[in-house]
Amino acid sequence: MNDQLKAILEVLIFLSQEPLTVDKMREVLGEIPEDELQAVLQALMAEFSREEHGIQIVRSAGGYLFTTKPEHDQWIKRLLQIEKKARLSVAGLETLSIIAYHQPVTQAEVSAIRSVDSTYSIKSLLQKKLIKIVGRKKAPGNPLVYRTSEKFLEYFGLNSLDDLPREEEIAKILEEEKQTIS
Amino acid sequence: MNDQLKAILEVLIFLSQEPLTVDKMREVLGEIPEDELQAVLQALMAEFSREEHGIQIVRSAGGYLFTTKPEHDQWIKRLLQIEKKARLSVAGLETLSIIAYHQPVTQAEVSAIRSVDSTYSIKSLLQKKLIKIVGRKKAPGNPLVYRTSEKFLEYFGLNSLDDLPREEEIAKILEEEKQTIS
Amino acid sequence: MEQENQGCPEPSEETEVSQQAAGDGYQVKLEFFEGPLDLLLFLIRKKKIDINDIPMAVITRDYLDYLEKKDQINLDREAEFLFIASLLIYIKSQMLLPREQETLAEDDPRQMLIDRLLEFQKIKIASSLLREKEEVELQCWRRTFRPPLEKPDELELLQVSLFDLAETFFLIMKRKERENLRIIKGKDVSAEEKLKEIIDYLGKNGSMDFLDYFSSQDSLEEALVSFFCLLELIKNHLVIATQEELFQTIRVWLRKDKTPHQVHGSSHE
Repeated sequence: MNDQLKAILEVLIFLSQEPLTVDKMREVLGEIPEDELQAVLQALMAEFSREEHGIQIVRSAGGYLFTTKPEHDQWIKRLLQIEKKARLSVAGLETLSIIAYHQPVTQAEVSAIRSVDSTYSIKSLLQKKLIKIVGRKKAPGNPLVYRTSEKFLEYFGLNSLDDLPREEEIAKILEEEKQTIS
Repeated sequence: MNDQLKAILEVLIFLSQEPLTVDKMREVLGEIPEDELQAVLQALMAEFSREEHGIQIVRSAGGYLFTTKPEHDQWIKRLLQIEKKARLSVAGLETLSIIAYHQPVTQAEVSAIRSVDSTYSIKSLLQKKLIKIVGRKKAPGNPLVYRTSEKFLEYFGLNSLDDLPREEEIAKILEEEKQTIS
Repeated sequence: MEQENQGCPEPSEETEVSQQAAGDGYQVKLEFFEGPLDLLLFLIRKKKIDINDIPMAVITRDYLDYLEKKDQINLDREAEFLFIASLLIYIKSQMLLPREQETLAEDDPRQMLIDRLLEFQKIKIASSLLREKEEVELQCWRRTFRPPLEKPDELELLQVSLFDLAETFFLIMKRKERENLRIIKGKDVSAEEKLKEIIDYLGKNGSMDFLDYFSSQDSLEEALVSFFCLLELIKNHLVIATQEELFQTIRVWLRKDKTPHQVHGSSHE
């Protein structure tokens, strides 16, 4: 068996976002006898179908692709769940940045700045405990007022809110944008 | 050897968006004896280090990660039709080295060591996420303080800051250079 | 082992050569002095001088000679080169002053300069060691995508840093400012024209910095259309776009194996 070819095919399938077709393999590797290519692909699939592997190579849409084996789904779900807890969506990040810099602030104020209704983002930040409710504003409807939490400081490694980069500091960093090519 | 655990770890490392730490594995899998986990991880790394595999598991930024082996780089570039990957500029790399060895450090301190204004380099490294803001220094003007990030470790294939080239290593090269000159 | 190689053609020599040239790129650039300490170290090395015992008169003269020639220094850094020049002259004058006693080692007016040079030299070496690591790492590719999963929406979540937080806020405020000032333009932008424009540009230039392109658009509408066109191109596998993280530049390449007329073809191959 041609070990080097096997290793290279493994790499190509690993990095290809869409199922890798035999034509594409040929294009990358140059001419290879059909039967040799097929034999190596079979060997590669056989190798990963062994029980000690959690990932496998499957044929899909006319090509080859790495997927996970279905029997490990429960662990995959747990991993994704844990990753999700540590991450923010773009909307969440926008909302959080406004609360951080404008606190104390109401949902309506955040929505006005983002030009997008932010109820859902605020709810999700509350669940992640990155923000907290600190009371109500003396205004029509007495809306709830939000502030960032202790956990927010922890998440971003800050000692206090005074450590937040100031607007003019960020502006200075960002505005020199197209000046030099480093 | 615990084949099932091996398969599950393979899946988790394969799926994780960043190097998967042992802590996170534990969080997903529940309690597993430390030595068992380590043994399986070792076996998994050994398996993929064999020549017939084109992908490998490396230790990076305190976790485990699948990458391709360097010897297959040429084929990957052909697959993705990419000429070459961008490298850091000389100024960027110099600035990054200073931050790596002197962290936590301010922009003014970096500029002093280089004798060159380093605002632009720092900005560019921030945007590449190779460094991060970690607070302020208690000094006039309360300047922002920088550190290297997790991504810095990943970018250079380091497991932790302890893997940075050591002082002695640098001193040895200095000594060699001296001898070639005189 | 050698026989086993047969199935895999070796890369052409051309690839090898171009890779090597790329690898040497940064060393060539070192001949051009980024900053004053680069120049000083170069002069010290050239004269084979001991860094701990710099003959100030010689070095100062050489340094000033280079400044006059200027063709090898980074002119953006002229002020910084001049600053070190004045420091050299100052040290030289200090050393010429008559002293009551023999100079003690710690009183050496050169000490500050020596310390700086030694520190800088260390950084240079550390940089070159990191460069070697970078070289290897750039050849190790990782997957930036996941295999098809049940709930793909979870992929959009980001890991964010303090800088992202501040930058996001700043960008929202900018956007706000612009919204207030926006002039509504009559120009209609068609997606078709925009698609063609992007593909033509890529055909000519190979790749593009999408954020630059995006911000060079005349109106918000036009910018948005160009963004949707990019999404369309990615969806149809006509271009490769890479963005390491949010807010970083999106780099776009044309896939050489596809042709533009496939744009409106079905996305299921």
